Amino acid sequence: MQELVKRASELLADGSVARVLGWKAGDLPYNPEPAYFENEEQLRSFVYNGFCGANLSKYMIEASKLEGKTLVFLKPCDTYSFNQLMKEYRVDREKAWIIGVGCRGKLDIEAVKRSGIKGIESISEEDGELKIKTLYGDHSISYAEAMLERCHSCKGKEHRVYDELIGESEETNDSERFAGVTEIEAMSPEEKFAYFQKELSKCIRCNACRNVCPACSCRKCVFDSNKFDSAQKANTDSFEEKMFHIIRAFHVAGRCTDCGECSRVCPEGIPLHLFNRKFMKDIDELYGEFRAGEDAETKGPLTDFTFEDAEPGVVAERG
Amino acid sequence: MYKIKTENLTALFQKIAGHQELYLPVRNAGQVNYANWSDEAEVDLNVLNTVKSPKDAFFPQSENLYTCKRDGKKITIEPEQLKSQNFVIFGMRSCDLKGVEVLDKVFLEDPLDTFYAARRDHGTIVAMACNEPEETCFCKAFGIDAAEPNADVATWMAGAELYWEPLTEKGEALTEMVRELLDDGSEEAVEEMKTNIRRIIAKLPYSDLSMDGWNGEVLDEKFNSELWDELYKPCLACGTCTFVCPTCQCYDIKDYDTGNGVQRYRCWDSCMYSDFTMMAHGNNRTNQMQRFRQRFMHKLVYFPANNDGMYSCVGCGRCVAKCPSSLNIVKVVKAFQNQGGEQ
Amino acid sequence: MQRIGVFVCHCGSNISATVDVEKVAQMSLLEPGVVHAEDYQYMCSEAGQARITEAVKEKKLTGIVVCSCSPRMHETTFRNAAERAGINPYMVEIANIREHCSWIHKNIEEGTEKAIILARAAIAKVTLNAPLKPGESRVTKRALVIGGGIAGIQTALDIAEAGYEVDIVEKTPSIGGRMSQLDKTFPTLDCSACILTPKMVEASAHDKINIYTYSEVDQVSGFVGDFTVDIRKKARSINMDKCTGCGVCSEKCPSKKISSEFNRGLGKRSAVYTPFAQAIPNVPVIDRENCIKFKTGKCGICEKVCQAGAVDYTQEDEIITEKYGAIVVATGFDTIKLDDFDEYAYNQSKDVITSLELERVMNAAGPTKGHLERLSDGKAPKNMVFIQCVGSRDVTCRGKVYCSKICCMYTAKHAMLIRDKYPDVNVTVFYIDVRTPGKNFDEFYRRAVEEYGVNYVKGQVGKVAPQANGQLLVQAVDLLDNKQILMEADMVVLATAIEPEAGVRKIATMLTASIDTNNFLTEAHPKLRPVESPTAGVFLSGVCQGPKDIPETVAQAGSAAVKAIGLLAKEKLMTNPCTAKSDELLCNGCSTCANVCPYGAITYEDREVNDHGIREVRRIAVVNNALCQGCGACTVTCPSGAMDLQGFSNRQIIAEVDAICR
Amino acid sequence: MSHGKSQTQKMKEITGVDPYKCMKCGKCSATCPLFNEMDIKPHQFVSYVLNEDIDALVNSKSLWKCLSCFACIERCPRNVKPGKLIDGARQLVVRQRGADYLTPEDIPERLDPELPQQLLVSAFRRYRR
Amino acid sequence: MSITAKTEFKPKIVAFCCNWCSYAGADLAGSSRLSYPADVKIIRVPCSCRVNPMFVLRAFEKGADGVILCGCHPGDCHYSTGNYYTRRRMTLLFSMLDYIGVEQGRTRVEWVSAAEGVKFSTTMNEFVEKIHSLGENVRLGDLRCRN
Repeated sequence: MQELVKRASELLADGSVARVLGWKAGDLPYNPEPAYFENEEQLRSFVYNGFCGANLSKYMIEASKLEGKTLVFLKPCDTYSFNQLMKEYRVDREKAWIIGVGCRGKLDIEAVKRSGIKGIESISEEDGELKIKTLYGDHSISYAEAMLERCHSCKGKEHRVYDELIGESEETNDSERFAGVTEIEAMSPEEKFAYFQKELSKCIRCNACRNVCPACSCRKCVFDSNKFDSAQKANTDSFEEKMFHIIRAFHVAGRCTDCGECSRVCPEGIPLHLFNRKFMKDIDELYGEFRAGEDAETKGPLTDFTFEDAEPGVVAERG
Repeated sequence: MYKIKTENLTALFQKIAGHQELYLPVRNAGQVNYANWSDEAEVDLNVLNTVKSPKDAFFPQSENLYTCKRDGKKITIEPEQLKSQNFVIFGMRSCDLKGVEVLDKVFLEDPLDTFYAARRDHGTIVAMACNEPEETCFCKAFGIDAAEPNADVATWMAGAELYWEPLTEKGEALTEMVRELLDDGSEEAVEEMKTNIRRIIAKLPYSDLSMDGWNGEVLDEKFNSELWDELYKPCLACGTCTFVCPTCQCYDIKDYDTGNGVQRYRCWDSCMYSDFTMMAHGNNRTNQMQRFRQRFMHKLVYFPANNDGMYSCVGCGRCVAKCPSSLNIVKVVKAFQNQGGEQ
Repeated sequence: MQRIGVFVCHCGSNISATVDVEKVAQMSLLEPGVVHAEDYQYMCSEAGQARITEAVKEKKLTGIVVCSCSPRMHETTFRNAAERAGINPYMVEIANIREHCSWIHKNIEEGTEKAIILARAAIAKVTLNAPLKPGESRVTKRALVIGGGIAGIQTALDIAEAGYEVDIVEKTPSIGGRMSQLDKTFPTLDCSACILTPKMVEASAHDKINIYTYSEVDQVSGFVGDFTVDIRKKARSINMDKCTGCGVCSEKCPSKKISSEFNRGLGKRSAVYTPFAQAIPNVPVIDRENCIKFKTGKCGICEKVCQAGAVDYTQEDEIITEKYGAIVVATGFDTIKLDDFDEYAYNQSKDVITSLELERVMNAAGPTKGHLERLSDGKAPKNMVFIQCVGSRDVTCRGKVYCSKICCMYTAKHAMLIRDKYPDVNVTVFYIDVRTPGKNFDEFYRRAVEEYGVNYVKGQVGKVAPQANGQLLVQAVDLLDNKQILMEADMVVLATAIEPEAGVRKIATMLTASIDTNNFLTEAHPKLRPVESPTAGVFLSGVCQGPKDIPETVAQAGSAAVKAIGLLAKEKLMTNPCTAKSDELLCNGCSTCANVCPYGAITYEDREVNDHGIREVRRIAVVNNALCQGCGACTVTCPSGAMDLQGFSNRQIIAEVDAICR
Repeated sequence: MSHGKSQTQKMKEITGVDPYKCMKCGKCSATCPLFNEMDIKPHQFVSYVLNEDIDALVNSKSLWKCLSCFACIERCPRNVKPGKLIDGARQLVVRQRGADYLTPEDIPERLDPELPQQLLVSAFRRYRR
Repeated sequence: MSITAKTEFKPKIVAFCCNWCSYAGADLAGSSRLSYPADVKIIRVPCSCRVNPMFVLRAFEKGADGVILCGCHPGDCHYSTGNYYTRRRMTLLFSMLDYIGVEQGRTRVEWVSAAEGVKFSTTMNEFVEKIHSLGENVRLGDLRCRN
């Protein structure tokens, strides 16, 4: 972390960048927030630890409008989002100074709390174990167990776009990316319906999934505008939950980099990545392997076609 | 003071639900929220904060106001029926109770919100003391006592027993209804609980949070502070904080075209949304900083200014736990404090 | 609020037999916005239309719904009627209650109910209609033809004959193209040069035709009727105005060992050269890569010998910018590379040649002066083998999946010519199928077999192996005899697959004309618009669109010319008003819409917008109404809904959906 | 016939050959070094599969004449790859001789320390397909 | 004994037809008097690629029991490439609907040329039959539209 601060200070000092986009220490052991730093003084509160899960790519949309370059710290998987945003002309590469930071999986405080740990006072790490002091006694949980869902299907340790790299990364992939999707696909229609009904009925339409999503970068979302008579502020009917999540997933299909931010931020813990990964799996199977954000050039699968594409009837044929 | 063995709680719920609707914290797909009790419902009284606050019971996220029906060129209007059945809401915490008090200030003042008033009239609140407060709690800063839930009925969970104390007429009535399931309980056990709870609260990381400098008089100073320009930056403009908040009360009124008519309904709005208070001419808050500022100014300055110093934050800590960018009201309060310190 | 009139047609009894038309009118009156409804015997008749115009005036209608036959039948009729009545023609919607209702349903209750719903949907749509006005754009009365082969020459001549200016851009030093390399042409066996040269001369002499040889298209912008094209005239190093074409420079040039492109590498040329004797213009170019003067700074002989003083080493590339109303692509073809087909030993033996090389060998002006001889030792061949489908109909990565179409016929031609001129040479043709559709084509092929004794064997050749004695051992199969054949040949001729000229992809990209996986330009419709590209104002001539022979090429050249003339003859272009439109406040500028636009109608501008008080410069999609054909692909790909289609807007379609599902 | 059908199906599964892709150009036969030794010629293999007469293929001389030089596979312009059919027919024979499949459990008892690893892998591949 | 009259299920079916092929195919079915159930109502769109997944969901929201899209055969699109995009979009959308438990048969894409009046009619007959077998759409509608 000190290395990051040192490099950021250097670049600020020599005028290479006008500001730094990173994470600022929080007031609890696990709540650092995305923040801008403009001088060394401010950088004192800079932090980079296991809880810096936030993907800063999307902030670069606004940062691209500012004067001068912005130094941004991107983890390997965040760089996919940056590439995709570049492809869509939403961020300006010229305005970004990308330092690829090392990542060995990011932590999910919800995962910690799910294990029954509450009243957290401090968290430290020893040999792949998180040692947690709480008001109600000491606990420990393995690092892997406390990782965000997305880190279990890590895209790898390679940064797809950067100016310089600092730190080592580890691949934390320990489960099959499409396992969750496959499991649902194997259900009967009734079970599928019940599963999603149950999950989606929790949705409070806070739009956190949408607003955090680097692919949902529309200036005005269709669900906020009257273009389709589609403005909704609440899921007044259970149909509206489905409508919102299907359309959202469809709009990001072929553009979603599987950064997992939607599932990370959902206050109701809805596994939203299951929607996006369904499209990814279908795209991979029907149109060939595709990973959005691997580069900033390749045509997306929904703006492309081949003469031999499968017919929509394939859905029924697959059973 | 009464008590009931926790193993008999199901019988208690069954009994209540036999007479009235019963809302209580239920675990569904991994998350606990207030929901209607049923035999299958997985009740979870251990969870401190439900994801959504229980304000839904009185001020639902969306509710119909009236329905217009079209028959040819004839239009008829049917107003929505007000709540007319009694119901019980079980398990509210002190902070959420205070939240209802805040809502009362808004909806029960003139002009009276009849939908809200009807629900308040028909609702009996059974509250629970918080025996295991968490690091996100800061109710103490608002003078709330998590050990002393002040509702129609107050309860304390102590080991294998739930202590039960009716505090109001409604509470007495409910107690009467379930009397056969209750045993007499001693005050001492409860007092010990209370001490214990207060001891933990004193140790919480936010226990020394001070609200000094936040009141109705500091409007201009706070409103014009340059700090907002920094504070809002990580905000994603989602509505999580407002939708999990027990005191946020803003709503929007919308029409839904059913094909044969229109349903006019209201639903929660969020000051974080770009179309919040959007009017024909446009919007008087044009950027996220202004919307962000609105939320905190409302809770800590405007509301106390109009309500004898009562804040419209109750320190439940939901926004602390749920903000995707880890922003929250505590960080805002502290930021202003630190700034004050530096000056 | 609209004031809508609903007009229900009986269509004699075609509709009224299964639809209670009166009831449809009555029920329509109950819909919001409808202020008038009536039914009539024949709405499309003079009297019927008059009722519409009257009602418009009397009831001050702003929108019209006609419940009648298919809009494909009478939409225009009713739009014209509306216009006569003084309202915008696009304020008319048709409910198809004949083809889609009365004709397919027998039960009158069912029919009536459905007709009411269809009317309701049309009413819901027209409520949201907005007046639309076709745009106008001007037409530059000048055409550009890219490619100076027979296709380009013919197209240019036809356009010029109609009185319009035409420019031909040809990348080689002379026009003439592939046809100028051919010796004889099938099925008449007349000499290629004899029929091509007059056309070349005619084109160069035509006062409406301007030829840019040794030139390439650099950049294209604009749209149908108004293209702007940059043409790069490469430095020729010879002043075209001064040169007399005497040829002394080529004669004296000391650098003479350069492989001749025109002779497919079988002959040599000098560094300053005209590709062939009849070249037009008859002005040489200096091939700077091989010129001693350019390589070393010494020499300069050509300048010294040129009496006209035309040699100019300082010439530079020149960019000419010109405006055109129409562009015809006639870029032609080349044969594929045979490097991957090592079984035919093309790279190992000089005596294995392609058919195009054989053309040069057979040509009196070619490397062997027209004598059929082996290129390795100059001996006259005794046994010749022709192999068909070399790289054609081949799905592997080596070849092309399509049939090259011309090979069967030219091979028959070659076989016949050889047997005619050298009766003692045995000719064997290995084929998979012989394809001879075309006037006098099969007769021609049969003559080769029956009159000239060409030996046709059904079966592919597996291998051609050069022997120590200079012979070529051909291993093949006779599928009809079910025997493997091993035979010695003196020469082997490969009917090599043809493919579009290499530069065509770049040109297609500049023109936003679509191109298929084989690099052939795509036609707007495979049956009904075969010479138009989907990009308005761009037409296709010759093999760039697909394999074809000379008569077909000339025919297509003519029809491409007619299409271009049809365009140039217009003073102004009326554009379809149902085009896409981007809402600048919603547009993200993400370019997704441009990716799916088949017409290249969407471009992006950095534009200052005022978004409810926020002023900023944003990248915004802009639709060119002259190019947009209104398919709507962009509207669905746009996530924010910024892109909408006029006349079929999101809200209009949703209103129809709602009305039907009500 | 049903026997033929299932055999054909099996053949297609094993080889992945789609006989409908063949355009009957004869390149395979033209290119085959053992053409004259064969009773069923390479270009005919495809027809036998099309006609669901796998037995004839299995009982043919060609089956054991083929050198597996794969020239026909290499040169086939339609990706039909007739040589694979021979390979497939041979496997059918192998499988018919019982011991249809080799299972991982069989390996230890057959294991000879001298056996090259590669042989095991390829045998496994072949008998498990 | 009381008999409750069970109202006959009358499905609501929305058919989006492209102007150039399928709408004309439907016209041909009409002029050839090839009948299909009146439950099918056609909406004309310029190209099948104009059909937004939002329209399909909207139809279900408002009470449709089935939605079918018809366009030119691949390769015959009036706009050359429109239906190729449709094909991908709808394949993914239908797969998603299947994934969340909506019955597969409620959505369909069929390519119908202007000459295929018979195909249009058979397709519609089949589709209506399928919807009958599936019954009313209860999984993907907005209840507010039911009264």
